[in-house]
Amino acid sequence: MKTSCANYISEIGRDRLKDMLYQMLLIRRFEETVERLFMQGKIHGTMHLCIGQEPTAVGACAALTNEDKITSTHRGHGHCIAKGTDVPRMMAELLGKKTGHCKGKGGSMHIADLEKGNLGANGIVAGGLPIACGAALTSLKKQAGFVVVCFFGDGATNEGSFHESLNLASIWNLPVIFFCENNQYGMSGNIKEMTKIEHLSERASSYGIPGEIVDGTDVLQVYEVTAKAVERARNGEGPTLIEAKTYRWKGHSRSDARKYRAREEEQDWMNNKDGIKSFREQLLRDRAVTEQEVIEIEERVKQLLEEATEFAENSPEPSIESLEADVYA
Amino acid sequence: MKTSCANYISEIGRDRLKDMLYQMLLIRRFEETVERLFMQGKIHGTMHLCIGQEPTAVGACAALTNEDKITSTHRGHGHCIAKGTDVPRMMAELLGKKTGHCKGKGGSMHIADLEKGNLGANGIVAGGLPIACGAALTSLKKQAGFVVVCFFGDGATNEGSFHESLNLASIWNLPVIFFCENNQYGMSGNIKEMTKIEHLSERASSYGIPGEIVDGTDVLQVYEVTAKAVERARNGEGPTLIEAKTYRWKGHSRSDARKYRAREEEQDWMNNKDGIKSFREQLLRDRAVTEQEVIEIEERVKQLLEEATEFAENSPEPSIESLEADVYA
Amino acid sequence: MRQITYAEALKEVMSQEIKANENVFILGEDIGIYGGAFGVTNGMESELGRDKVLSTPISEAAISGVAVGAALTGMRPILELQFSDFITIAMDQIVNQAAKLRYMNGGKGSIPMVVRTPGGSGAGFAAQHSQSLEAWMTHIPGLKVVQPSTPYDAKGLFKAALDDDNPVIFYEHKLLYGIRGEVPEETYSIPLGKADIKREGSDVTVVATSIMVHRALQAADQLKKEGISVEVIDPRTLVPLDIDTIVNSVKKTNRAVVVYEAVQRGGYGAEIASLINESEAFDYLDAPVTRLGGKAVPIPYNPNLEKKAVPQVEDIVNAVKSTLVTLAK
Amino acid sequence: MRQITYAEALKEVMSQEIKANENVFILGEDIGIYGGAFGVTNGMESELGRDKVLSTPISEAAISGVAVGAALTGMRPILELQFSDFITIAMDQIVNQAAKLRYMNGGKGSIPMVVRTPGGSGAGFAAQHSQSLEAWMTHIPGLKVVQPSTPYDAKGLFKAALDDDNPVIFYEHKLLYGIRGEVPEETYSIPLGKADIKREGSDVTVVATSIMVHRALQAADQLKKEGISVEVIDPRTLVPLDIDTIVNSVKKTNRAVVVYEAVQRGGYGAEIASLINESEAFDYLDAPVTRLGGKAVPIPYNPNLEKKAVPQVEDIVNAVKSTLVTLAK
Ligand SMILES: Cc1ncc(C[n+]2csc(CCOP(=O)(O)OP(=O)(O)O)c2C)c(N)n1
Ligand SMILES: Cc1ncc(C[n+]2csc(CCOP(=O)(O)OP(=O)(O)O)c2C)c(N)n1
Ligand SMILES: [Mg+2]
Ligand SMILES: [Mg+2]
Repeated sequence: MKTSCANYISEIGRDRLKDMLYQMLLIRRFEETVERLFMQGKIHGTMHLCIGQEPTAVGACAALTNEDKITSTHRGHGHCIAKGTDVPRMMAELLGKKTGHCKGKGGSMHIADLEKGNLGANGIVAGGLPIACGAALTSLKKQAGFVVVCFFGDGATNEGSFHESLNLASIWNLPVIFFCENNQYGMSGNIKEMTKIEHLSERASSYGIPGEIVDGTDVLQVYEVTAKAVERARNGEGPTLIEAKTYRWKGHSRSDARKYRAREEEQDWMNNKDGIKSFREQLLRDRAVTEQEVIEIEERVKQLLEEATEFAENSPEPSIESLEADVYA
Repeated sequence: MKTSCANYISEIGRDRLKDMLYQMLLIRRFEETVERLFMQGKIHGTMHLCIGQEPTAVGACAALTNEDKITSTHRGHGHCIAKGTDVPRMMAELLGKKTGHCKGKGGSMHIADLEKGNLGANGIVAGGLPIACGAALTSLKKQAGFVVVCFFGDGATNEGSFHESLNLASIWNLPVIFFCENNQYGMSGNIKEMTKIEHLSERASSYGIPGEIVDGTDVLQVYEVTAKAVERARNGEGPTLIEAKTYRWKGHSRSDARKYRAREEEQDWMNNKDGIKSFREQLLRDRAVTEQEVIEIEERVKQLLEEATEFAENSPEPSIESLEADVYA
Repeated sequence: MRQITYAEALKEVMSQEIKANENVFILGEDIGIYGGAFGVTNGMESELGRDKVLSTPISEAAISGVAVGAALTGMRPILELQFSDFITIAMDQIVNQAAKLRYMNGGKGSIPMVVRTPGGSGAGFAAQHSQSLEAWMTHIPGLKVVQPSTPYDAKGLFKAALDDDNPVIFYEHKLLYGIRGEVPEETYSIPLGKADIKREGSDVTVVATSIMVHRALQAADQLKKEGISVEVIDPRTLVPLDIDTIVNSVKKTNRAVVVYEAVQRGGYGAEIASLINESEAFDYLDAPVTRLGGKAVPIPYNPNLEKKAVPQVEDIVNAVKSTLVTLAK
Repeated sequence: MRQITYAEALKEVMSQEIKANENVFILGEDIGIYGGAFGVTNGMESELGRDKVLSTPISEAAISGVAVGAALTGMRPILELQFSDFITIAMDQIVNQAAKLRYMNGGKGSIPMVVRTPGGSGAGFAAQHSQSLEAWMTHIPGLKVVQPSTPYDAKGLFKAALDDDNPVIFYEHKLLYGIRGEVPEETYSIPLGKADIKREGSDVTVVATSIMVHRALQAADQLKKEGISVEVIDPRTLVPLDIDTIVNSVKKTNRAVVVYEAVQRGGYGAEIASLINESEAFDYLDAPVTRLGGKAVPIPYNPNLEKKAVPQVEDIVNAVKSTLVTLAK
């Protein structure tokens, strides 16, 4: 059973609930657009779509203020959008344009938006964990009060950086939330074969910190658990490890035949565990939104993505001179 | 209370018990000799003495056959001796001589003796853990039946390699025993400040493997727990993490003023938790050895070390030509 | 003769060797049913079994150390590191352990392992997935470094690398996996340390590595139309380096251009250029040896910028022309 | 002026900067009450507090990433890596993250951090604690690389490094910590990218780095007695490199010897030699530029072998003489 949103209507308000739906839809349609542009040859390189994982990005970031920070992953479009990054400039970045968030130099795996507190996606699995700890240390040192949500996948939990970072965060009581999006697979490795434990959150005990499990398809549950961890962090009680059970509907990247998993499993998640569908139904059932509002939301999303695509496609390429700018050694 | 050795007399025999005493004494006197030679300027570089930790080396290696393997650490003289490495050639190595186990090229931090199953000390904290896993993999692949005991310190448990290795060993069911000599400190860092958990063995749960705690000053307890882990490993039941609580009596290395710990703490360990003293007393009490035999053991140790020192001091330096030998690229 | 791709040549020789020698196996991330990030191991798991094709967790430090430990105890592992950029996580095991153990042991034991890893830019993967870091490896005594440019060379050099009793770092190139060429079905060995003159010429020597061999050959075609005769030498292995073949060529042509994709600053091209200058060819030089390497920038995402970051055919053409107009001393 | 040691100069400038700028702090292993492996931070913890002097667990990957994350969010961290060999464990964060983030972000944000780490042989620490790996860092766009040779330079270059908004790798040398020299009490800055002519001369230019500066000066003393006048240039920073000062000197002397402790093969000396050869100095050369670097061996333990592995005073004397007898073209 999904968390009921009835309580939330009073607690966080209708508008924010609607906004969560809007953001999840925006992420999904963004990814669909990206996939299409990729197929059309307008985006090159690679891409890692987060369709199916919208609730983790949106639920976790809903618990944050603009001053709070995140570190993201190679599968980071959802995190970006949920943290408020400007979508047309994201799209421009994916098209490698000068108007992109990174002037076309970063691309999908390296979108960052420091003003919005997005310290960056990362092409290195588990590369963001130590960086998140460093940002959290800044928060303590400057008594800045911000917390850091550090996203990573299930596969990342077997990297040494995961271990070192959680230990360090624990002894220094860093205001960081380690948010594991357990979508069950690395590139192809089933996490059940890559570790011998039932839940990755159990690893929290190695560091004397709390570990939580949430249904990653339930945006309100994600929000609630993250909000609690954020509170702990802000109160100086240190880090939390959150494991959200989720699924990526698409392949790992463009070139993935998905031979390592069954189509039935995919169908089950897509048909029965679609976090957007269920949230929309809840909102309607609990009268948090009307059918009409849902249609309007869909429309807003569609328009924004049309704008974004147009902006991106019409934006100029970076100048060749820019190649050697922005590097100082 | 120490494990009584009464049972052991029948189980493993008087001779082996005596041999354990002999080996522990040999290690201690070896280290004392090394320290003296160092002060005399006959050994250069650095050295990490394991005085106080003799029972872990001897107890663990007593559970192994000659075919079994170990990986060791920068504090590895005890492991070497316990695994049967020729002592005069060890001493020669510390003096950088041609007759040393590594022809004078390795030194204290790099003694290895492949014939005896000692895959090598390691100057890199936690550097030996992945290597131990690799050796254990060989055992499986060749169905060779040997197990690997991988020694490391408390400080090493915060390295990423620790995490990655334990995870890998667990999912592959590798016949490896991760043996943590928790002597409470890294170079200076108190492990209580460097982790937030009470016992390092708790980390086993992150990998779904058993974790054991033993009194590292009780050689029989170390033997017993290691033997059980060895049996599991040989039976294909995979790795075990053993944490032995122990103490290094000396500083980290030659240049350590030990400002990070109290003299009372040191005195307590030296006076009340000397694993050699207590084992000798037990053996005498349980009539496993006679006073006379103890004196003979002391004498044998003394003689061997005199021989070893003489051998080492009189051995030739490696030739300058040997500088570029033994490297193939 | 039949033509196959560079990737197929690699798969073929690996499969042949795994079948021929029970000590050979391959480990790496996603090399099983997924077939590896670039499809090189496609089908190997189902043909050879999971015993020979080990898919690992995302744990570069541990898996590289597993290769070291397995090699030290009698296996001949092949390690696939998914992108050569990830060697940053495996450096301790490769540099401090694999490269040095045999020397530190005074020559005892051997470490027969091959690390296969794709380098290079041009696929739109941006800064963390496009580096050419082979120069790092050439700087480490004990490591052999191979960079095949053709399917034929890939197969033959791989066999030699695997037969070597020392660690070999085998740099493949993402953009070369798909190129086709004649490759015998049976195994054959191309000795490490033998350069190949890919094209004979008389006016200038171009020493090029990996994908730059192909660009140099294209440049030579263009230059031929302008009456300039270019000799293209592919060292094939950087360590050991066949400097004699290069020096002899330069003595004939009196001019040399060294072309490499890696960042020019501190790259191996500087070593090659220095060796030419230090050799008897110095007196034959009619112009300074020219280096043409990558720009000192992280590889950018935008495809135009990405191209400009590393030498292209026209850059080679221009470099050759510039060296020809330099006045003789 | 007062004389202090290289280590004292570093401690002084760090303490001054920490007091002057609330964003500056230092982190590293055993840098607290222990004072660091080489005593550089001796007394800093008690003077400045644990808030400014953070002793970390043995977790090189995490602590380097903490520096990156802290720098990215407004701090100016100093990271002490205990031995430069351990950079092998920190490479992802230094190379893939610190060096590239700013560029990947399209220029936004900055990473003002200094990694201080001791390199070099001569202390008897053997193969895993004696490497000189600065060449690796010079090859990475985005990293500045500093190698001070005197107490005066150490203090002034450190200040410049810390004031820089980009990551700087600051290579100290174990054998230099104890050397004394005149150092002003107040802080001062020596700009990165300015070589220092440590001794003027007219017959040959010796470019030497780190401890080799001192050996070159001794060699110059000896050679003077034989009537040979040597100019000794200390680049002080490898990136940026003051090639102009070197080229001007070579134009005057017509001969150059580049001396460095790192393994000659693939070392930065090849870069310096290549830059000289590619410059207008080429036409002034009366002999090929000579490189004199370390042998292609891991650093052995035996002190005689250890000395032979890297250039000593007499090797420099011989190299200078050889270059002088080479016939002019
Ligand atoms: C250090 C490193 N190793 C391997 C890779 C290649 N790689 C990219 S994503 C990925 C799978 C990551 O799995 P997970 O952490 O679960 O994230 P997900 O893709 O499922 O979101 C791998 C192996 C990488 N980018 N970095
Ligand atoms: C990767 C690495 N980091 C740091 C060091 C420096 N160092 C050598 S021993 C040591 C302490 C190790 O502590 P522990 O693992 O508890 O072993 P102990 O010395 O107590 O036996 C440190 C920090 C090292 N050798 N390797
Ligand atoms: Mg995953
Ligand atoms: Mg310890």
